[in-house]
Amino acid sequence: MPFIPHTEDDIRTMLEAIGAPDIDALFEEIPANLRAPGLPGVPPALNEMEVGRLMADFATRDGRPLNFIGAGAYEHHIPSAVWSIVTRGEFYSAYTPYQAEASQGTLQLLYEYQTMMASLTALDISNASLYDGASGLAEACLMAVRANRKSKSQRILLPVALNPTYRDVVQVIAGNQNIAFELLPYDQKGGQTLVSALDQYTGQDITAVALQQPNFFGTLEDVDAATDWAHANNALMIGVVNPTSLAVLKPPGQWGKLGADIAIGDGQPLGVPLSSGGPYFGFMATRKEHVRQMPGRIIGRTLDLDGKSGFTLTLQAREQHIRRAKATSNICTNQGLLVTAATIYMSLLGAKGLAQVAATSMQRTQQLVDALTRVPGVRLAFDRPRFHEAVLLLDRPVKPVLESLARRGIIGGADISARFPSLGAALLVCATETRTLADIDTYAQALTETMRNSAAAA
Amino acid sequence: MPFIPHTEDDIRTMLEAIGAPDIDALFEEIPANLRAPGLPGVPPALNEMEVGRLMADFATRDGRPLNFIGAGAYEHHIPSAVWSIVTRGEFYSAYTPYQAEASQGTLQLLYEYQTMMASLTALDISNASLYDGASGLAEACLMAVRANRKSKSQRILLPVALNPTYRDVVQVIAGNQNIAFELLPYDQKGGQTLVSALDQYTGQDITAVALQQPNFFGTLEDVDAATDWAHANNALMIGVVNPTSLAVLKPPGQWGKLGADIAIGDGQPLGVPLSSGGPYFGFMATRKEHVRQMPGRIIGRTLDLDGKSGFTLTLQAREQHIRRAKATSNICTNQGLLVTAATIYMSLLGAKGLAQVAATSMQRTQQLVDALTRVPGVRLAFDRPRFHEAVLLLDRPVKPVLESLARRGIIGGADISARFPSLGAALLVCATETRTLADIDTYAQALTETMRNSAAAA
Amino acid sequence: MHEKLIFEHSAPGRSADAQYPRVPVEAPVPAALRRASPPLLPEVSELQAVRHFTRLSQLNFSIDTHFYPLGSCTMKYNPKACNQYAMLPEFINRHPLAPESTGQGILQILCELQDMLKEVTGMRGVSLTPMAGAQGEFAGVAMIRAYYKARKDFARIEIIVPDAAHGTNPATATMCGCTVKEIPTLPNGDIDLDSLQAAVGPQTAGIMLTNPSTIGVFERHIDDLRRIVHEAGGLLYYDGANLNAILGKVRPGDMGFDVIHMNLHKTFSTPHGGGGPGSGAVGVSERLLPFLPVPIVGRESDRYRWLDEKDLPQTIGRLSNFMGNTGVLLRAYIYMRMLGRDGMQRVSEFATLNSNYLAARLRVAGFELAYPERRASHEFIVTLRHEAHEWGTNAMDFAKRLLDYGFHAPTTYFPLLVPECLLIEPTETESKEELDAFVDAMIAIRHEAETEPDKLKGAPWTLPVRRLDDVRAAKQLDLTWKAA
Amino acid sequence: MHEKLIFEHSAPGRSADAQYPRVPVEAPVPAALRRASPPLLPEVSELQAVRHFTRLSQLNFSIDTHFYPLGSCTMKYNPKACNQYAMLPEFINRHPLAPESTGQGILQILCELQDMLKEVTGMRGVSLTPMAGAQGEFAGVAMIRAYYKARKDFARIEIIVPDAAHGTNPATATMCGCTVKEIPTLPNGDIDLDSLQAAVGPQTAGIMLTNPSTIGVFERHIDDLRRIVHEAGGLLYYDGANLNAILGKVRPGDMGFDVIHMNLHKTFSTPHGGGGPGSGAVGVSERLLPFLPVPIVGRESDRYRWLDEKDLPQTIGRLSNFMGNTGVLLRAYIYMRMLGRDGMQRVSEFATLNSNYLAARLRVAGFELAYPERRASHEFIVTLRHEAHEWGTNAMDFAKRLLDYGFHAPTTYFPLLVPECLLIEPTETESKEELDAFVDAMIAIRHEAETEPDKLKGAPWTLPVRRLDDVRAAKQLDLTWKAA
Ligand SMILES: Cc1ncc(COP(=O)(O)O)c(C=O)c1O
Ligand SMILES: Cc1ncc(COP(=O)(O)O)c(C=O)c1O
Repeated sequence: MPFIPHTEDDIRTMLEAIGAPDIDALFEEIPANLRAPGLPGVPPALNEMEVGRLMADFATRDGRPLNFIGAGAYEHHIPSAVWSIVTRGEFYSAYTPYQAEASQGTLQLLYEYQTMMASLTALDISNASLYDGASGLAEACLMAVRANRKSKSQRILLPVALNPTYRDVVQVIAGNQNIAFELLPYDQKGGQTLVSALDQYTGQDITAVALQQPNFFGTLEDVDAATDWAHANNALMIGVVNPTSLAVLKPPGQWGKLGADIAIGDGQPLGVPLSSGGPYFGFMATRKEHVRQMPGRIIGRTLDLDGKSGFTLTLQAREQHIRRAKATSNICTNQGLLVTAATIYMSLLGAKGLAQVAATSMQRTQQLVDALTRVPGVRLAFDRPRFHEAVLLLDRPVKPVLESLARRGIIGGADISARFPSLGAALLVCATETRTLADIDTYAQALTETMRNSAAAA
Repeated sequence: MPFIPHTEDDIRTMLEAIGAPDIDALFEEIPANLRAPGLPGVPPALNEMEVGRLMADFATRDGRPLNFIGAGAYEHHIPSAVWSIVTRGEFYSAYTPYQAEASQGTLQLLYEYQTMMASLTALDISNASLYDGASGLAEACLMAVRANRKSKSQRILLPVALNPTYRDVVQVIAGNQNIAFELLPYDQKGGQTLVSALDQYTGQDITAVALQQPNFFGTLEDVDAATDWAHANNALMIGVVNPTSLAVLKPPGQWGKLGADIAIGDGQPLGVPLSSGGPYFGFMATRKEHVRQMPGRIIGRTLDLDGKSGFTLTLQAREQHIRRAKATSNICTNQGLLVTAATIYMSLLGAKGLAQVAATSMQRTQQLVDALTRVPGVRLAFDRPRFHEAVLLLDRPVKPVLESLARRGIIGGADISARFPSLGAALLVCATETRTLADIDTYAQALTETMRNSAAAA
Repeated sequence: MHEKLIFEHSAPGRSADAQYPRVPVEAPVPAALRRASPPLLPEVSELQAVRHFTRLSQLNFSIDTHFYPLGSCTMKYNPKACNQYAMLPEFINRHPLAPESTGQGILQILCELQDMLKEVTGMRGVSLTPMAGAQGEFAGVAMIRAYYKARKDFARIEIIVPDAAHGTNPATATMCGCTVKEIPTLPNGDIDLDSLQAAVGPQTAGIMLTNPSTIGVFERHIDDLRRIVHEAGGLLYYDGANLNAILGKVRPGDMGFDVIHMNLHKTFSTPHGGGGPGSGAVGVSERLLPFLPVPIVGRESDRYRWLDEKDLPQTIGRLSNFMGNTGVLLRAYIYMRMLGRDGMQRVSEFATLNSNYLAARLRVAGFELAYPERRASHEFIVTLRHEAHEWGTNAMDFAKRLLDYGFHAPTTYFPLLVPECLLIEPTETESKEELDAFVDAMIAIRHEAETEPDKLKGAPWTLPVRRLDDVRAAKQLDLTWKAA
Repeated sequence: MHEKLIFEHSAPGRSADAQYPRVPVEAPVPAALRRASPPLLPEVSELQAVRHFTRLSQLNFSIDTHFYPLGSCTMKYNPKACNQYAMLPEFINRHPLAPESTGQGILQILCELQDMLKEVTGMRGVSLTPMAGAQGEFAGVAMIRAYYKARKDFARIEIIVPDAAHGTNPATATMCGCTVKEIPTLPNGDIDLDSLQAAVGPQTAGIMLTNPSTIGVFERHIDDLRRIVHEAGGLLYYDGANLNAILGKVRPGDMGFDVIHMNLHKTFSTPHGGGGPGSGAVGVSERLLPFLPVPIVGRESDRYRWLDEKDLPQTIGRLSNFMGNTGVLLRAYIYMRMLGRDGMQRVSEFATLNSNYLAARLRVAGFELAYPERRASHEFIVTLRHEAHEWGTNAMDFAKRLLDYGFHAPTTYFPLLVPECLLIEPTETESKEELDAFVDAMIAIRHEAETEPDKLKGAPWTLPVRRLDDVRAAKQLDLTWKAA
């Protein structure tokens, strides 16, 4: 029996010890009328060899196209060491470290992670992860409502230039708690959020302002001005950040005069593969004074009976296990294994390596933009400094172009025209350090041909 | 500096401690006229990302064709658990277990391996591995010369139906020590070695006889008669065996009345991937009385200072470290990691699983033979019972047929016509449990078309 | 064994140089937006990192190294094949927004997974996007709320939970803007239906139930319970964290539940990873179908595509930036295909056999079961109140001492209604020998409790650290390392 | 930590059923050839196997967990990338006999590896087939023999080896049908050239030399030595196990060696796997080119193919069933590409720096270096004869006590000519901190030796077992487990 070790003898002896005639008797408390007749709709078992072949066939069907999408998930080089350690049984098959003494490996690693994230964001403390960046922003909004005692309004300002799915998710998760989200427009020329749009709120009760740096278009925001506005208006500042970018960009803790209050983001760029969409992880950092409002697990260093230092889950009184209906969040299982990957990744890259990844990605994206905007029918949407993404505007609908590129083995970018109709045929592209100049050339050539052919056809 | 942890500070402090002005001074004992001007012929460094891309490109170029070759290396299903454990750093990056107390993991595993191999071959003891099956047979021949005190001739009989490369390797390795190898012919109809050919040697001083079961053609040999002949003539019997087959075939230790004296073979089928030719491992088992003549490492169980049992390298006095010019062999580094794989593999499959693998492979090969011999121009060479390989005879040269199949993504078998000219256009094919009926069908159809087209072309 | 912090291995200027682009590039960031000083990340060599994290890993207990009978957590063997095949390069390098035409393989897998989960739960529709059990709960309660909003029944904002419920249940209700009403469990382990009857009303949105409950028994009066809630106009939520107990034996859909979340990282054996990731797929009955969170995979003849807000205009919406924890879903899919229909039934059979056997043996050995007259489900509760009372050795002491014996401790002090409790879930993948060894350890520890209670109170003795001071951890917060 | 034998976890009828074809098939074997009773393989579940072998692994010291300064073994970091990319499905699923047209990728890799090894060694031709250092030696000596046979100089069957030589050198010579003549090392570490001069003659086939030798110093009179051997008509064999010491600094070919084997599993960092696999690629000068073992990769314009007996009719032939340990070669290739030309030079520089630093510090700490007036190469020798004489604590005691301190022991009692020796090879991948910690441990142990010698003699104390009785192991042979 796959994965079940019982021999006939075992079964007999065990039933005897229980005093049950057969295994079926163990289910006798289930009302007879409810007993299921098995699971005929589930296919019969395959052995590992068969399932391996099946999965390989599925995978082969999908192939390995050359990717130029970012849009919230970034293809970076992941050192082999990362996943070879992450998948060690001791990390992979352990539970949440409830028994601290038997989980010092995971706990120490998480403490190291918290230290790294706090430093990367330039804030005091970090939790041990949330589900992802989008739901993390929702948690940040809920946290801001709890933490900003000066505000009663539950009004939070979000930029239009925020990842639109983040906005969707925030609405779904925080929306049930009567939080009102209002939108800050962006500059049509530069792509940056209009800080001047905050003026209309000056003097009003605003709970928090969020800004994404770089924003969804890849454009760099004027985070200092926004942060100062927020603090001047008793609002908390939430920074939504790409962790790679923090190696070169001013960290949230240093935005404006006082620094942002909460930093959140998706940790995927730190050693987590694209994985068809997940699992990734959300990170969150904040100031010391908000620690009791922060959702998610937190690891603390303490002493053991012999006075030796060790690590343990702490501040559990905020969490659902203990606090139940009054918990800071319902989150329980988080994304521990991905944090394990990120911690190893950051240890391998260090500040220097991460800065090189960031800078090289910026350079590559610039090269990509240069190459693609030379293609007739393609121009750049925004002229402000950006990180490693850019919006291109096509002279025709994006989708057929992307389909045509896909047939050539190229994933040409994210079609964002539906989400930003005012932009027209907008394509969000990204090139990280993993894309070579040859890759960029391949894309540019394919795009040239695609545009030529579809123009010819039109 | 890749893989080097030294900071500038470190270097300075270290040179001071040494009392050397710079690193170059450490090489001052090398005569100046011999100093190399660096390594201009080696390409500049790539980072891991670049080398990963390069390797992926090489790999993609080679693809993943459907394989029907055996000929000494067999494509079996390998449970995922095997290599996920084998590549754990503690196994992967340890040295030969010279410090027993710090190597109990490897040592206990090897002791378990020895137990499994002894049982699989039905002999008393096993060593901890040799390089591969071919060189293992050479070692077995040298060992037979040492072990057979009754024989002075250094004459060893090898079958023509032995894997021809094994014969080559034996000649190369044992040939320098004046051992004479004589050949036993095979039956042209059945493919089995003619035991009757031994008659001419009756009464002569023969050191050893080797027989491969199944033989290179896949045919099953009459091992009992050969073994009894050997013992009746004071020769040692060496069994060259496929370990998978031992789940269903009579093991060497039970051949004839007394059993073979030495069993050797290639352990690759036990959880080791084809790997483009290696690393595999050779296994060797023998009777207790020959233990001091056996080459290679041997692990023994013993007691520690507290009387607790533990494992250690033993009988090292036979080995080159101590015995030097008089050692049983020069082998030092062996194939430990592959043995690790095999031990986990055998533990997962157990006797029942291994028998299922063997029996299913036999069945699949029979189905393959049935399907391919229905193709016009293809017939079966030998009519005797076989294990999981068969020789097919084509009505035209084999090589172009294989090339044509390769273009269709099929590796159609091993062309053995050059090594066995008397057979004509001979193709050795194999289907293990990993080949499905659909695979066999794919092959049969491709072969039909290939034969039709090349016939048409002729 | 002690391992320094990674920062203590650090030295300025050291790094794993093979891991990033070599050619120095200056990031063209405007001065005002530039980072002034580098973050405090470790500066270590590749070997130092590998050695550090490998050594850290060895400080953990895990399924791959220890029996781990953590109740409510279903710590069973995670087949290595699930990881290997989920990590195929095509899957892990695929961008989630790549055109559907380039992802038919993975879409088919996810679609088949949806179908299998429907079959397993008896529900009509499934969405795979929730990223853990608690997010599945959120989706479930949000759907209940959306359902009532669509019916303009705005009064229904109360969620009933039994006192034995997992903490995520009430916490989720709150997050969804509901209020929580707790109802008690009877001494026999069933829910107090009178209290339930008294609790329901026009304000009732629904009840959240685990069945078998977290006290390890099957709610026998589920039919009555369902009737009470449905007649009051409420919906039934099934917390499917414990599906391991009933796979193929009884289906939440057949019991009349309207919505369920499933912890794929428990029943379907994706690993827990020292704290996640999980997956909390949700299933719904007919009436909640329109509200399922998106995206969902749809099949149109032989093509697969994502269904989104356009296809499900009433959807509660999105819970993650893409489509949930795909990698976890792949692992669950592989596991389910390897089990097949018979294997899935065996899961609940042998999980239940192991649980009842362990309970029977511990009872004979003198331990008190919390619900001795009931069949255990896949887990059961031992109460150590006598041991605590007589010898001063409480559940935590037993738990810590078990670590010394080489066993991970069962869940302690949950559910809260049973004093000094150990919630023990052996799972189906453990052998009788392992269970027997656990019983032997429990007996030995009980003997120690009587004769040398300090052995328990000082435990653990043999782990990397002795018992840790949780109070100090919370009082003298030390959450990040600072250079000395 | 103790782990039972896998057989002790076994129970009749148990198995990891997902791992083999389910449909029972009867093997159609004639009765006379059929196996009568099944072999004694374990019957365990997949979890039991995984847990057992995972736990076993944790009982090992390894590079990934410990500093491992085992002299002559070059235990440096094995980059994880080498394993990951060598295990790409296309490489590991490729059958070695598949047509060359389907293997141009891997053939190109091997061809480039041959070229890089030629550059590194300064030799004219390279064959990758030998499967370990000792088999490389075999190939080398066999080529020497073939060379003389081809010249009909049948008298040359004597191989000279210094007394410091690795045991495989004389053992190999014997296997090749040669006789062995040993020559002494001078107190200053150089070879006694007078003895060499006296030893050579018309019977001399060659000399086998490691340079730097296994005593960790560079043979300064290598020019004279070469002249003596060549003038006597013999050839020079370079044992390239210690290439880590000289990479990019001096090339065996330039020193005048005729043949070399390289331990790719040392210098080029393929892992040692707890005992292998290795790779003992051989390089030769012009005159031995025709004798290289086959197969070798040849390039013809842009196609690669295997060269075999037909291409090299004078080849010594084949040493393995296919083409050697390809997987090891892939790892070496990846490693070399990641180092590049500069990285390779740094290997020898920092290996030598670490070695000299460690030697200097130990000397200051009061340890006696065997060759104090010499520069250390990548390794060096400490002799503990004083410690043994004064306190009765010998090299083995120090070695075992080091294990308690968390360090793998250096090589002990090799080379045999230095009494109570520790041959210490730190390698370039270890940090100064690690070396300093090792020195601290050595100092502490030395103090123990003086004050509490039993701490050493009873060591190790903290490992899974205390010191093992090797004599008993050899006398009361227990080589396989038998059911009780
Ligand atoms: C009964 C029960 N419900 C809900 C949950 C929450 O699931 P998750 O931790 O995946 O959010 C758990 C697990 O912790 C549980 O045991
Ligand atoms: C100096 C020297 N020569 C030869 C060898 C033999 O190499 P291998 O163990 O790979 O056969 C070794 C390693 O053990 C060695 O250190």
